[in-house]
Amino acid sequence: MASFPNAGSGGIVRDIAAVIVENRAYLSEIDGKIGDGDHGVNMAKGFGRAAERIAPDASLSDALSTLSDVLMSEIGGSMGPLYGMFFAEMSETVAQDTHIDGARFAAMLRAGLEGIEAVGAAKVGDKTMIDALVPAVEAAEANRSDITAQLREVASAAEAGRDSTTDMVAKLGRAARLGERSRGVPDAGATSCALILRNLCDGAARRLEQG
Amino acid sequence: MASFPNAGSGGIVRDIAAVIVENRAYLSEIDGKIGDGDHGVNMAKGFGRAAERIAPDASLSDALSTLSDVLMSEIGGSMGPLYGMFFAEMSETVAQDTHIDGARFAAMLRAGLEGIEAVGAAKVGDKTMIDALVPAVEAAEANRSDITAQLREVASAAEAGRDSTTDMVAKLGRAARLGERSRGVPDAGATSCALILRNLCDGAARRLEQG
Amino acid sequence: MQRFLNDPDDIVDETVRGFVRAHADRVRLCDGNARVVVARDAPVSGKVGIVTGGGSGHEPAFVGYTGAGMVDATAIGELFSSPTAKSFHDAIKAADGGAGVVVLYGNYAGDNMNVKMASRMAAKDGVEVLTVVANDDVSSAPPEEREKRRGVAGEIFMWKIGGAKAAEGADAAAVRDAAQGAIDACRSVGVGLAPCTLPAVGHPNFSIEAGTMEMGIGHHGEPGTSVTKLGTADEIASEMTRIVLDDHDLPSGTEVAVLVSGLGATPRGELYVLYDRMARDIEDRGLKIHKAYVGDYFTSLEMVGATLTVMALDDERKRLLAASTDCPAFGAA
Amino acid sequence: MQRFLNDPDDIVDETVRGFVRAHADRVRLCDGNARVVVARDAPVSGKVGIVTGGGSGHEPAFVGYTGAGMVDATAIGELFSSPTAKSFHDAIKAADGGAGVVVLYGNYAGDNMNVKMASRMAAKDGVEVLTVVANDDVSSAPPEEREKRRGVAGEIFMWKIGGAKAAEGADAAAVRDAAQGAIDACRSVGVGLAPCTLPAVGHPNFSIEAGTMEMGIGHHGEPGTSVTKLGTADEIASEMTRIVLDDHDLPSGTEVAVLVSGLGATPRGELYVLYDRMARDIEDRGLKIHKAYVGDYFTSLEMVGATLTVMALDDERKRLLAASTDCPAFGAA
Ligand SMILES: Nc1ncnc2c1ncn2[C@@H]1O[C@H](COP(=O)(O)OP(=O)(O)O)[C@@H](O)[C@H]1O
Ligand SMILES: Nc1ncnc2c1ncn2[C@@H]1O[C@H](COP(=O)(O)OP(=O)(O)O)[C@@H](O)[C@H]1O
Ligand SMILES: [Mg+2]
Ligand SMILES: [Mg+2]
Ligand SMILES: [Mg+2]
Ligand SMILES: [Mg+2]
Repeated sequence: MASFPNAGSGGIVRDIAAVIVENRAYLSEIDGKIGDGDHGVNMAKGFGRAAERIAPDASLSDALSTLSDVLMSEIGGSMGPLYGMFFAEMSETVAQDTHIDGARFAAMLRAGLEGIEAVGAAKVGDKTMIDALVPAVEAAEANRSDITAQLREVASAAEAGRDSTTDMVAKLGRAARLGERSRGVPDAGATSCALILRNLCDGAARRLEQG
Repeated sequence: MASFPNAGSGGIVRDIAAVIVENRAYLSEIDGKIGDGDHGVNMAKGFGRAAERIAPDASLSDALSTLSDVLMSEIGGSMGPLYGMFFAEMSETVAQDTHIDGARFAAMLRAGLEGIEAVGAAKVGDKTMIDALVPAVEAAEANRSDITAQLREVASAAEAGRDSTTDMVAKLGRAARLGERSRGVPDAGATSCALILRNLCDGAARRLEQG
Repeated sequence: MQRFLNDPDDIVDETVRGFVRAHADRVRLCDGNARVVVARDAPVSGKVGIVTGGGSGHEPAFVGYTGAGMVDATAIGELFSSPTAKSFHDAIKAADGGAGVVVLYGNYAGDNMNVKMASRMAAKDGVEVLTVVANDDVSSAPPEEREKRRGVAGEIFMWKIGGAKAAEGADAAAVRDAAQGAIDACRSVGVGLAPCTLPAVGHPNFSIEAGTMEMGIGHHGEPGTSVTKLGTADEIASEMTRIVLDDHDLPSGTEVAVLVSGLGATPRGELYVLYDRMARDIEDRGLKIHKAYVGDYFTSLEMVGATLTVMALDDERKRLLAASTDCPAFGAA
Repeated sequence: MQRFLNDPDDIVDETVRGFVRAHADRVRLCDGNARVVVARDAPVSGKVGIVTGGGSGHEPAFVGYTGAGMVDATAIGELFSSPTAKSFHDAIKAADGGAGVVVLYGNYAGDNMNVKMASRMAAKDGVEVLTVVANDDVSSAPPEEREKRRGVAGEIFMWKIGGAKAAEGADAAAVRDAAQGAIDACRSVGVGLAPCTLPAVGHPNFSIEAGTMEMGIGHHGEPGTSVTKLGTADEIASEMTRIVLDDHDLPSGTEVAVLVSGLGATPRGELYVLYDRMARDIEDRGLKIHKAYVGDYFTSLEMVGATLTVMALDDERKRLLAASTDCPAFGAA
């Protein structure tokens, strides 16, 4: 069965960080429409700092752990605990794996989602990152046996989930008070989450080995 | 010799007040260019209030006294004491006169100027109301014997004095710090002073009686 | 942006550094965490520790309320963003005098999560942590969903009452109850006339059309309940008082403390113009103003606007409100 | 104009009314003059009375410094305009406890004239009046013309030192000398980044192009000494410190009190960013900061900008600075 190595795959996390930093202005802009306009700033600061601290040859699990530590101890806001827990649980799940196959990839994402659920209280439909993440986890679990298809499906499920937030009315966070006025803009957290998952999947796909 | 009556001439002061109130925005605007932009507001408040308190049949000296009282006790700023003393001294000078001829008119203006000099320290050329007032007083003294000519000369001397301030560099008050930048705008106080003297002279001229 | 700014990323660190430098007689930086400010004399052995924390950009809140008789340690976040769980945890450790710690904070998603995680970390250290979450902003949810309401300037009263109770030597549960009672007795409303700009973002984070105002606005520009034509100061003051008191529903004769805070760029004189009308309206509803605070107590960068907070008093709260305090934003200068 | 406003002509009266209503525990309105605010306990029999006064729009100055240990009676003018001679006179009467009155005010044409006239009126009543005129603003005239310099935030130190000296029971001449010594020991500078608007005028009373700043600006927008490209916070802070200390020329080792005030619309956090740099520069010049004050102490409506004041200390000034005070803007909340 195909898999990608844990060792040496920390570059995936650096690539994710680079994409988040590139999207700094855009993520803040959409947050600004219905939130307080700092999502890109918060994310870029955390991911940018983490990237500097990830060794060139780091494993995926170590890189995720570094990212989580920076988010939890230096970023704060909502993203610190939410993404902090997400990456911490993902890292712990695959820490002992030499290779990550479709089953381990699904387990990793499920653990990440549970990490978020342990601190946040969002449900699908609340117009949050959860709306990108839950369908992605479900796609991962539905495609355990074929990691190539899985990586493709996870990324597009996350993006479809992100798109679904555009028509939602926010029920949580700063945007919730807007009611109907929150419709028409994608959620900032769902957008960053889709970017993260897209780049996680693309990075993993480039590292696939037939086992 | 021609003169105008003191009794019943309080209307002159009400007319002056109306002109000041009409020029509220203009006086503030020119003060705003090199000062703090409140000259029209300050003046209109004081003169407007005084006008309401001047009896329809008030004498000139009583009306000037009312105006002075309002300025001194309700307006403050620089205008309160400067114009307050100006009108107080003018009022006292003619208080015992039944009629005001050219000699008394000149004496009244001279006393007003001295009132200002007792509190302020401006000299001709400092770019203040003094630049309108001093030539007006001199014109009054040079034309004591012909009040008709005197009233005409005083008003135009005041206006010429006002115009002379445009090219001056301010040496006193808020505009002084501007140095060269204060050139090119007439002084606000000189402008209000010329308006006051023009309307005082015109009002007196309309009331002239051959004695 | 006409602002005093170096690198926008450094604002918070520079603000905290300047703050601690200016008020070194009353506060110090936490060892090993430059985002936690600690009262000079904290931890006081045997005294319940008081902790708060929140995003930056609200100065003098939160950090300015650190000091004797008020908050022992304050965790500091980025502009408009919750402090980290680590900072809350470090603040709890710095405030702990062995009698437990009460964290008094505002109801925002990030703060809720970070305080929760910090409390778990502190529990592992064996420190008893109780929490009170402020939800005094009446415009942020209907009365039946009070748990969803944001915390705003009522937090100052919560810190004052909780801090004074702790200074009296009460135990953690009693301090928690006093602080909870204080915030339960508070209702607040905000109005926004012009937005503010996060320097890192570079443009206003929301917009208010000239000639209009946003009633019920949040401390970070969270949208209010209505956007209407800009009223006169008296109209706005009366509407704010009505919103607060309709929600509060206090019996006639109740004594209250009133706090009017500017949001950052409102001339101080105008706050008194608002207060003049509010005070008369409050008294017209049969309430008695025991003490009033008017100034920039809890701001939102350079937002133009104001908040009104009314806290109902009882004898205990009157005593605790009067207790001496010495923090940079409140008390001896 | 996004402002809290009723009739622009009523602002000052409403502000004073709200102020006295809010702080009735510490101040009251003068009988018969709604433009004079008097400390609750004034006149104190046998104590030298302290009077100040100035235009409105600088809140909390001047009125907020009325109270025990500071100013006994404050005369209030229109926005940015000197109080009337009558108000100064009424303030002198209200402050007079039989031991003479010292009027501590700022060097502006209107104030000079009105205080002079008021002193004459008071002399007729048989009240001994001494005066000290503040001229701490270094940008408003060269050192050799110090008598032309404006008074700015250094006035707060002058009131504090003079007020505390009077509270100790000193005679009028000694109070005058202490206040004169305090203002002689003060140097200030202001910087403006954006103008303010007098409501009755309706448009900004001067203009600063975006991306530029005006160094040496006055408290009413009086033009500064130079208009330059907007610097970083650190550059501005260093330049302000340089201007003040070059003029001050204090021997190394001198202890100083430092006051950084916002001009109205500057976020409070940014004042600490400025202070952080200023404090290091001040110390680099060999001076020792004994006490610092950072906040909105003396504003100019909603101007964006800040002022720096440095006062050299000696043992007496240190003692008087530390003396207890209870006025709304300074001291117990
Ligand atoms: N309870 C929650 N669970 C999951 N995601 C949440 C929750 N609350 C907020 N979010 C996400 O956080 C995003 C905003 O993040 P950000 O702007 O960085 O923080 P803040 O709201 O503190 O300014 C929202 O777009 C939403 O996706
Ligand atoms: N010492 C002085 N003597 C005479 N006129 C003066 C003096 N100082 C200022 N002025 C006049 O005052 C005018 C400004 O008045 P105003 O704007 O009402 O007061 P302020 O300067 O207090 O704002 C100036 O234009 C000038 O003519
Ligand atoms: Mg946000
Ligand atoms: Mg003026
Ligand atoms: Mg935020
Ligand atoms: Mg003026």
